[in-house]
Amino acid sequence: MVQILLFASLAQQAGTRKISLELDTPVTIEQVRDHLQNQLGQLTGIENALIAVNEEYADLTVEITKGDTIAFIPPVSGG
Amino acid sequence: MVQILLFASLAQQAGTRKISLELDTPVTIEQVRDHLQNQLGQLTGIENALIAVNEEYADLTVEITKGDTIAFIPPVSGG
Amino acid sequence: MKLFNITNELINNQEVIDKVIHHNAGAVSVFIGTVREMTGEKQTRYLEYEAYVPMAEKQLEKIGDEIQEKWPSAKTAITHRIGTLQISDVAVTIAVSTPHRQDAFEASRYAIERIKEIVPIWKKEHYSDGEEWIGNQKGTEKYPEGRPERIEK
Amino acid sequence: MKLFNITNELINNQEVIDKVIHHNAGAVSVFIGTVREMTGEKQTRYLEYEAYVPMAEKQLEKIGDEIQEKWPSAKTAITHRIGTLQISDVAVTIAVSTPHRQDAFEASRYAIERIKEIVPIWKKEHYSDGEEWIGNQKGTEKYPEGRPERIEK
Repeated sequence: MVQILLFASLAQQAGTRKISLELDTPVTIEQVRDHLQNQLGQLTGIENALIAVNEEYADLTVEITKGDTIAFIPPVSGG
Repeated sequence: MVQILLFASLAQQAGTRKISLELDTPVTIEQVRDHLQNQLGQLTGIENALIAVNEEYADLTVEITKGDTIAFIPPVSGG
Repeated sequence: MKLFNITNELINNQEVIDKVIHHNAGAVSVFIGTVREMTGEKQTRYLEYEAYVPMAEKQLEKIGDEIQEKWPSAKTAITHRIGTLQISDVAVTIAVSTPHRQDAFEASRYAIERIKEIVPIWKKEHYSDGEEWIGNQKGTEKYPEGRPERIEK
Repeated sequence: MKLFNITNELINNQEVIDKVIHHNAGAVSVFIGTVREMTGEKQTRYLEYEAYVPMAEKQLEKIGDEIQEKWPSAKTAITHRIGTLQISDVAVTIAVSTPHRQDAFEASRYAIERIKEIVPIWKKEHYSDGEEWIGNQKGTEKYPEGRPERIEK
């Protein structure tokens, strides 16, 4: 099981901030992203979102494993 | 009558912060300064002090008149 | 005392300042971001901020570490508020103390620039005529290399 | 509410900040000067500040005018304390608000530099091994043209 977190415009489009996903085999974040869009429909801007795995920025090619938390981080606008 | 104000190291050397001076005729600040040193002894650093007349910076050559307040302003160090 | 935090409460500026004052500080540069009413012709009614809180606090700490490396005698504290903010409310308070003033200004400015680059916090403007997530949410600009400049892994 | 003042009392930073916050401010840069213990090898026990109070307040106002001219939408407040100050006490608090952050930083920095040039305030350091008026009181350096740079008559 992995946790997927969405924020800001992505959460708004998806209508949810948190999705749990059963994983059979290790997958890349890119695969998770494709899966998400199949499930939720097109999420505008997700292509541009940064990725964090377990609260650290990570590359799309990183393989995720059970227990990981993957966050899709749209362009930030704090301050 | 004019008022002369001294600050910081100048006041400390002079042992006073305020001196009143009777004026017969208009004098320049330079003349006031010479007079002060005759009266109080050498005031180290007074050559380098800025001058303010009535709370505005002024040149040494300005003539002062009755009622003026002349301040000798050693290099400032606020902040 | 947490030097780097995200809060739902009103920010107390003096509390943030107190975290960085110490006997060898001679200068404190404080940056306070407040909610501005007008941006060009657009009128803001209120703002909403959201954050990925645990990661945002880690990223704020990372900014503190970066400052420590660049200005070794600096001490930094940052509090960012989330939730609904009204005009003139304080969204973020950054305090940096250093022995001498130049470093304090530079480090404080560095901190706010970095917040806008690497800290997962988002702002939604509620204008008088609509609402908008700020920060290129539409993907019309791409980050170089797919990530904000200067993010280090 | 006096925007520019010299005081014998403790400075309340938030009070100074409140003077410049308004609905079209988006950024406030605050500079706080505190009493530092060590300067090189010298240990400060406490400081004394004195001022030519009415003129100092006028000069602070003048700095506010200069800022207004350079950054027209800036709002500035400055409080400088005099008397005896202990380590970590606040000597001066400057707050400048502007719509955007860059101007706030620049104007705040401008203000502290100008205070050190044109405002008649003097600091006497009481070190662990003696005392000293700060600021070239011995006349070993001359001001260019006999006055601090950039003083305008």
